[in-house]
Amino acid sequence: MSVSEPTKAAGTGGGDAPATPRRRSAWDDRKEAITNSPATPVYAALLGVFIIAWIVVTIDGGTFLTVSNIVNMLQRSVALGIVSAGQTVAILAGSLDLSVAFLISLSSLVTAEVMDGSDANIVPAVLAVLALGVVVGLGNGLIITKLRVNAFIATLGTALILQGLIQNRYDGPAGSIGEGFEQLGYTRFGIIPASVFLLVAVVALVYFLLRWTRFGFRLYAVGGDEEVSRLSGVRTHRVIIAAHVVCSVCAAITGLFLASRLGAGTPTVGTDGGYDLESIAAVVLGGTALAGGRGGVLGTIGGVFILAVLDNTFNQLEVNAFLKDVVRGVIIIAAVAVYARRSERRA
Amino acid sequence: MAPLLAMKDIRKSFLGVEVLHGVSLECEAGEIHAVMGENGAGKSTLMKVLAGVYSPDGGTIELEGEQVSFSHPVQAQGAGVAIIFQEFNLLPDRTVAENVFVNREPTKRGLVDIRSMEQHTRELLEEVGVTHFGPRTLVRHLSTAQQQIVEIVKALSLDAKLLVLDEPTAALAEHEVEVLFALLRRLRERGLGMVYISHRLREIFTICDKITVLKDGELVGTVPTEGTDTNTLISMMVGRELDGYFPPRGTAEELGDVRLRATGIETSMLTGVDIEVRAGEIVGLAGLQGSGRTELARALFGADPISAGTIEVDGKKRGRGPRAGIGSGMGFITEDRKLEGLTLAQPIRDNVLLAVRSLGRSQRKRLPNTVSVQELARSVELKARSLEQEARFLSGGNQQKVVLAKWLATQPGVLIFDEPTRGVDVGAKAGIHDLMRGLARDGVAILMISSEMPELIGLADRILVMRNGELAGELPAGAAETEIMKLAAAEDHELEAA
Amino acid sequence: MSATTPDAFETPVTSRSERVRKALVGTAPIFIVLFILLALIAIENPNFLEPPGFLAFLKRAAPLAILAAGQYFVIVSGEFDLSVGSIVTVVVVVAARLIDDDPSKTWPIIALLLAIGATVGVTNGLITTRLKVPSFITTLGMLLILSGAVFWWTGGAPRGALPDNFREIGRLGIQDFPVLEQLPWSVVILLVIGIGAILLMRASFGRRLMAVGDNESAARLSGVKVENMRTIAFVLSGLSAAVAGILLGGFAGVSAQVGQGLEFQAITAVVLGGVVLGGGRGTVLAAMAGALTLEALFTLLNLYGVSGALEDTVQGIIIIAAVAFASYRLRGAR
Amino acid sequence: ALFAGACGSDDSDDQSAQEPAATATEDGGGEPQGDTGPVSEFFVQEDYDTQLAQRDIEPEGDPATPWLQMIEPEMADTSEYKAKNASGWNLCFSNAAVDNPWRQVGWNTMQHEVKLHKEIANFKAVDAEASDDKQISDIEELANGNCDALIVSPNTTKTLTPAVEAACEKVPVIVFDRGVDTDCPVTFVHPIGGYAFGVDGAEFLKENVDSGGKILALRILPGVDVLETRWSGAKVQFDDSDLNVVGVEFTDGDAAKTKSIVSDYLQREGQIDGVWMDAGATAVAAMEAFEDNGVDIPPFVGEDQNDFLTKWQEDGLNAIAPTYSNYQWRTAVLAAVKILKGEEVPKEWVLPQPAITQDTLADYVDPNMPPLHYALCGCEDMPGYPQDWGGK
Ligand SMILES: Nc1ncnc2c1ncn2[C@@H]1O[C@H](COP(=O)(O)OP(=O)(O)OP(=O)(O)O)[C@@H](O)[C@H]1O
Ligand SMILES: Nc1ncnc2c1ncn2[C@@H]1O[C@H](COP(=O)(O)OP(=O)(O)OP(=O)(O)O)[C@@H](O)[C@H]1O
Ligand SMILES: [Mg+2]
Ligand SMILES: [Mg+2]
Repeated sequence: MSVSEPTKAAGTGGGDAPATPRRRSAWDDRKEAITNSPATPVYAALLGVFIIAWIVVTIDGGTFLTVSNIVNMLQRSVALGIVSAGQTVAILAGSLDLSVAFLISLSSLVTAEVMDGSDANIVPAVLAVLALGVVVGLGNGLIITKLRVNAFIATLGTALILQGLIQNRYDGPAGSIGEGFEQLGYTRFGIIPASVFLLVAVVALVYFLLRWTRFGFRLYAVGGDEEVSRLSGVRTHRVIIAAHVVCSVCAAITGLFLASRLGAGTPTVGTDGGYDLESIAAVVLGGTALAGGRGGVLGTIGGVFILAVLDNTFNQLEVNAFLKDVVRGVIIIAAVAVYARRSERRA
Repeated sequence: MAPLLAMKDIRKSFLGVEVLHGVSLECEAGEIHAVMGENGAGKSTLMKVLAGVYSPDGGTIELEGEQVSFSHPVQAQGAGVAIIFQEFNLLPDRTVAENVFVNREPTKRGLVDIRSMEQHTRELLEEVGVTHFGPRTLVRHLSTAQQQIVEIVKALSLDAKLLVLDEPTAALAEHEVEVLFALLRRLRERGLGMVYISHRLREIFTICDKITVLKDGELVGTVPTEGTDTNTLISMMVGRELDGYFPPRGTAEELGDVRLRATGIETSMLTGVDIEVRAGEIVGLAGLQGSGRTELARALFGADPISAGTIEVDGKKRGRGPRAGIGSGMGFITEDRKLEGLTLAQPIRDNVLLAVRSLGRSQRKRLPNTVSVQELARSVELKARSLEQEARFLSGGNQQKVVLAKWLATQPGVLIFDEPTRGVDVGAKAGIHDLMRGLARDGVAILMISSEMPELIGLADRILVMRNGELAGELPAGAAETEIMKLAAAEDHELEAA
Repeated sequence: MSATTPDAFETPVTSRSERVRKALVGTAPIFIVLFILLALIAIENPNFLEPPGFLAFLKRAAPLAILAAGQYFVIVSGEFDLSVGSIVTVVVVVAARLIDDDPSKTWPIIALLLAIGATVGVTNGLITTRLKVPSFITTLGMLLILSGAVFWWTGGAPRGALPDNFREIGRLGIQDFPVLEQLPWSVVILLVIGIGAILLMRASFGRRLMAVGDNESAARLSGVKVENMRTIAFVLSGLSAAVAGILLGGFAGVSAQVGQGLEFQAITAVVLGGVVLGGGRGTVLAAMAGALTLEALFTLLNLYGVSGALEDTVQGIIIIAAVAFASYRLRGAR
Repeated sequence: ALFAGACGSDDSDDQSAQEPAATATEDGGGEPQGDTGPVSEFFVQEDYDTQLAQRDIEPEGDPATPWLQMIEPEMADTSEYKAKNASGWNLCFSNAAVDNPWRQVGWNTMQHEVKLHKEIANFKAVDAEASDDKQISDIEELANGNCDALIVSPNTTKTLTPAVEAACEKVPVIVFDRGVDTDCPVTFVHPIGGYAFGVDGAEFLKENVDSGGKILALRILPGVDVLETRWSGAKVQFDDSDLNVVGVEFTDGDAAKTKSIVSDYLQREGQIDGVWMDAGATAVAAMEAFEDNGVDIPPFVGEDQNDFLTKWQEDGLNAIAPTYSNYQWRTAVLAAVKILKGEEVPKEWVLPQPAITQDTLADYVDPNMPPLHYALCGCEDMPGYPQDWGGK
């Protein structure tokens, strides 16, 4: 039989199935998976941006396609990459997290203070920071699910609370980290900075969570349609809470990393980096739907790299920092507009 | 031994309206048990009670002698009861496999075992003979029919003891139905019990062993398929004086000139539909779920674009979009008032005034300044504390009246009703029917989509029947339900034969 | 009442009073909170009760209240506007550079500033409604573009200066006004805009805007031009941001930080007023009351000498509590 | 930090700064006392003493070119950094940010200074947008690039130290404005410093405000060393004075907020007899608060920002403008040039830091320059002045 023939009542759909009936192979599946992946256009875009940047910079007499330059771009992507990976999870659940920036600052401070200059304390410091992440994540998740507070307001509120706690306790860089831990921020294995491996590890972990665990599958389900998921027996609240825990933990890890880079904790490292809105921008730039349920961490990293390439190019061309923001704004809007049109076409 | 399923005088009411007045149903293992009845008879509700979507207000449910009560569909699944809802229940952005196994993802060493998930899904798909989409196809890329199959596969994957199918063939073409039946027979061999809800008589006779008929939430009776014929069945379903009173029909001289004329309407779901409605007449539009009535209505009103054809109101070709429709004097009472009819958080007043307020200055010219919101409310016999009450606090019937008042405020010349009395209790129904006839008397041309046979037969001056997005034929006022059913459910080859 | 206006359908006083009653009930909670806060301030600082003291408060709160009114239109139609803060900055910086202390330029430039606000609004609206970009992203992008563009233009920090006749608007007022001694212009403007907004929301436009936020498809099927309504909402937001900018520039002069974070404060204020994100619920009066409440909260914490840091914490908790309360009431109503 | 300001009026006081406000209000002001809480963690007695001493030392060099003057220089040999070729240099600059008028004027001056040196073939400047992490990456990138010398204006002393140390290995580094916790840079260019700045203002108030007078101290934000030293310096003075510091508040450098805070204090305290500020950016806004409350402007501590000086002159106020010599932006470039020429430079290049007083006001105020111009730009003799600085 051919179920694919669009029946009149059925109207749309079936359109993309081959006209002549034939068995589908695993290859069809793979092909399908690729065309369906929202990450595909992102990397197309990344490639485009990369090539343009290359040409422009070279014309300008700069060096773009050198190992050290590429490595520098990777280095710059680490912090934003890790937060955004977490933010992706929150957004996939149909939520979002505006509190990451302050959590990052707080984490950097906690790291530096607990570590207090000696590598002996690395383990307690890391544990403390991860615990902090879990707590904040639980807080956000519970406020959103149990108190039914819109995620935007909930996390905005948490952000304020965190900011208060930070500024109440710290009036400048505090604590210091051990020599050994500083290596995370500065040493390189060969040419690759250690921190890049951290980024890879986190992304891999999140990717694994989304792709291979039940949590991941349910996350997409809940983000896609909370009611249908509920009817299918998904414990939607748990999923949303878990999503926020993951998001906050990623932010905490970013704090760890930045502490190692700054050699201390600072109350402003998170907000100076604008990681709250930047990470959301990176996620949507990475093709993840702000409404949730569609997208993935690979796309997000693509988005982060796009921003990194832009940054690097602008640095090379010594483009004014403010003009840079203009271009970023335009690119973000344009990208999302394109994705919107694209998903309209396919729906 | 105890039957697989035994439901004993189940009661259920919504917002005070009781829709199941003690219904009982038994189904043996290895049997396909049909449940029939007009729209609103209570079939779906009964099944939702069984599946744990609604909890019954009274009565008991037994599975293999064990008394059970489900507060969540998942519990029902656990107990081996799988249900395919009338409304689709899938995640459009997930793959087929993910939809089939949502919340039951198979795991190996704690990790989701996608291979086996997809493998299992592929096997199931092949079992039901699907070759054109695979486990990784996104559901959003599937046609309604294909989504239907996914639903069934999902239920199969639960290897349930009892499978409930609520109008599974509504959106399926004949050959697809055959595939489905082959599948159901195979399942019956396996000893599965199945409850099968459908409006299509012929299907019932082809595949079902027993038939239970519901009417207005009451059990009419259960009969074996052998020795029962179409007419007995229909009389069981319809066999009562049609809802008692309907307002007297319009007379020939009350008929005015054509106010709505559509020719050769084409959309993704409609093919070459011609239709004419005259001032003073109520034209009924019959058809099965998914036959395209709503699509036609939306196309006529301008809610959906048409790829071909022309629509004239009072002889003037109308522009595109709802605004133009309203401007030219059309109104559209939608099928789903909560989603498309009302702004639930707003007061009655604002709901009633919404359409008028959106009219352009020029368009408002034709409105006499006499009507006040109260008068409108009174004319539709709206029962509400005050006009400032939010629409969401009104009962279904009164909400429908608010929607009606909204359109009356625009003094329409053509009104399209899609399921005007769905979810409206019997009392309110009569009121709405009177109102519609009254409007017709005042020279309004009315097109009424309804799945409720009594309504169509009792109210319409003539009945158009739709099938698969085409007009299947026209019947005079008061045509017998059987004729309508035949036209609506007739399969293509039967037509060729005829 | 003529046939051509929907008021032809409006009904006599009886239910008008009912409507008023409902409006009061709807906005009651925020006003109670506001009143309590004002009382506490008065206790700390008695001369707050005298006209000058209170007017000074209103004067300080005016810009935020005006922003809240603008933000309300957007939120009630079901969208977000994160760009208002940067509009304020743009307005102040542009004014300083273009007028550059030349009083004769003030009024033409003010016209230009309002035009800028409106243009940004239109752009936000069109991108959101026509290109189907979520307004969160549209206005976030716009925020980057505006703040980037304006400082790119001035090279990092504001240049130029604002002449006194520009400053007056946000700084001074109608001198020796009976009883009040001085009635600040910003308070006058606040009142005008406030009343205007309330009337607008009670008029056909407002009701249709509500409908759009409440049930888009129902509104569309009733002939409402959903896209246009939303775009207009963004324009109103942009305009109010421009006005707020003019007032702030007048109040304190040129400053790069002037608009920083105002978008979040405005949204917070609106939400505090019990307006539901997602649209269709809440009154503009309550939204503006929310702004006053926020401002009163800051003042009070200042008076108490509460560490500014903890001030944020308090604010955060209050916001969450307020919204939790609102959504609880919503559920309770069901 | 899009979001930083998102959070209401964040007077980001730390406890230490807050207590006085509380205590002072309790004992209703009145009797002389100046307890302003525990000593700041940033206070270093010996630096304090040196700076106070340096205020009175006559700087070496021609007073006509103060940006070339130096106080107590201990010259260091730089021949090791002498560039191979006499010209075609690549000079690199990692800038913390250009996010306030002071930096904007300085950055402007710096670019003009570079133009004056034909040897500098190209000048590559990267803006860290006030983000430590970005500046660290910038410095790495520049140090690994082909820079002959690297000028760094650190965003934060403590956190930039590791990056600068790393850079020192590769190129001669010149640090100015905020410092770093290492002496690896070839030279560190800076005016006398924060303590001196703070003390100049505090001493002025001690002389001009009657004993027991209420002083309001306005700071921009905590945690930036150059600002912390200013306050902790002033604090020492206030603590052993009979002035009554009724409040220490943070303004975030936001004019509107400054104005609100001052009005609040005027309402709360009835009167304020003197205002100390750690930066003049919002001085005018603070003064307006007095005007708008119909109160005379008391003795005031501002900075060499033109709008402040102009108002001071026009309204004939009693004020002082400590400075944080903006011409250090020139000096940084000049230092780099010397180093690449192998000429010796002071290990620590301490620039003079005059405080503008009533007597010297006339020499500095210039109505033709924009309000946010800094009088100590040291740019008057440069080509393109005054237009390039927005002057008429
Ligand atoms: N291929 C399809 N894609 C999306 N929606 C569909 C499709 N086919 C049908 N529908 C929707 O399913 C519902 C049933 O289809 P349709 O409305 O055509 O049936 P109908 O003739 O109106 O019968 P009823 O009014 O009982 O639903 C409608 O809401 C229609 O919009
Ligand atoms: N959630 C609900 N709220 C209010 N009334 C409802 C609800 N669900 C069903 N009803 C009403 O209960 C009655 C039975 O509805 P039900 O869906 O069971 O009919 P049905 O026999 O399935 O009709 P159909 O053949 O159209 O599916 C109808 O009057 C319907 O309007
Ligand atoms: Mg049903
Ligand atoms: Mg329909």
